[in-house]
Amino acid sequence: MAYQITVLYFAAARDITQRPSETLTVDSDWTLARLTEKLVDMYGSPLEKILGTSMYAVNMDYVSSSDVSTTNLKPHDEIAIIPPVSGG
Amino acid sequence: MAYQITVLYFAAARDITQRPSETLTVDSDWTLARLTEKLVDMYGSPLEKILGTSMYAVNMDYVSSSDVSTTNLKPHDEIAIIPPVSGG
Amino acid sequence: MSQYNKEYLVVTKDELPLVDTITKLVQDDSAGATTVFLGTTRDSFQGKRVLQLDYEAYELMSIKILKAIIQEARARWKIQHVAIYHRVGCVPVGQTSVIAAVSSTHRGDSINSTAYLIDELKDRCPIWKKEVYEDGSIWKGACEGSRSEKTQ
Amino acid sequence: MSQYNKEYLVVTKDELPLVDTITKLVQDDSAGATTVFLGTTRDSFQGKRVLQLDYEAYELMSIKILKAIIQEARARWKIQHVAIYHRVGCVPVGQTSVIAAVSSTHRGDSINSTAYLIDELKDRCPIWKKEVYEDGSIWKGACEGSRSEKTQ
Repeated sequence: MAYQITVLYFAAARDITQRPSETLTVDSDWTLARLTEKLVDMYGSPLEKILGTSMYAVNMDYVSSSDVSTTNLKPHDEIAIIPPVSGG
Repeated sequence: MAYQITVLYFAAARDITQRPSETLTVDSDWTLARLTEKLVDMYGSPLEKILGTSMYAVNMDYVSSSDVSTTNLKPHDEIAIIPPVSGG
Repeated sequence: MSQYNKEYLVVTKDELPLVDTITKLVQDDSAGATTVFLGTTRDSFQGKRVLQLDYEAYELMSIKILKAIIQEARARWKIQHVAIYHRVGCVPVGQTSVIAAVSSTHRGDSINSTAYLIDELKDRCPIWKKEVYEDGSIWKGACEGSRSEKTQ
Repeated sequence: MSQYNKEYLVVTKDELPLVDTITKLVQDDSAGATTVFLGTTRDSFQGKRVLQLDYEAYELMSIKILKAIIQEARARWKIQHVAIYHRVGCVPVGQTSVIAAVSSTHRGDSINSTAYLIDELKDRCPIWKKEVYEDGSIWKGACEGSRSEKTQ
């Protein structure tokens, strides 16, 4: 089964994707790790480099890097790529 | 030799002396400890009680209690009685 | 002690309110202590002249995390009202990007919790600043991994 | 970094300036962090209803001690400008008796030094507050040694 998720891009990630967000169609067995492969296919090594220092947030909760390969995507998930933060 | 000093009263001490300051004539061999005796003569046990929890400041420097009996009064000294402070 | 604790959490593109306005939001007749922290855009970083900062935020997640951070602070200190304002977009040199204010009965609680809030905000809120120099710009971040020269 | 550090030390019978005014005194384009602490008159103390505080100061000695405290803070933290305002006379509930503000390049310095300044001010400055209740008043102090009932 395939369904849609939304991916959000911020800061350096957005500079590469040139868009703030997009909708992707994924298969029901996809994990965040599989999503990473897809995003690298789409945007190449510049985004791969960013992803290497970023975290994912799923529906506004951080996902620890050890859970990336076991976190399955669910319909309508909002997946954000969070480069190293620098607010304040 | 006798000369004059000024004594300043604040807060609870001033409530007892009913004045903010006064000039006293003292002898050249007086120490702060001798001044304490004089002040207790003048204002009695209410001031003695205050002095028991106060510090002296001589020309705007605190005098530690261990130095009270060895600190001599000099002409025109400004001696302040400093009850426990509570600013802020 | 008031019967309820107020929290004001704002992420805005506008210039931030006056410090007096934010101070009044958190003050309370039962609170003797108020601490306010302001972060402003500095004119230099490691010797380079900064023209402005451009802030970007994942706003809803930032608010969610700020609420969690405040809950953590309430568990550690006895605090009353809290206000945190963060500006996004362009913040010129000398202008304020963040204000955090906390009231409490005793001073240590408001000072220590303000330090905690700003530390955790900087560590955990999905907010990014881009430093704009005369000769380019750079997204700041823990790793400084993402440099983009000459974005204008 | 500015070439000089400014210090504003004021003991006044007047209502204190706006927080924005004091914040601007210490802010500097080279300072990214400003911390402001405000002490305000609480409406109660240990369950008793407070009407107002009456402050008295040995003003010149207070200024002298504040200068010394600021020197100590400068030896411990890298701070820029400092403002400390203390009001004397009657301070009604909800009004501010003391404001301390410090700017610095990095946030820890301004937060920690502000805490130090206010702690040391309270410990060492010859300033006294009398709490005025409905049924009397009391000079506060470390020992609470001097109680005077019904001063009005």
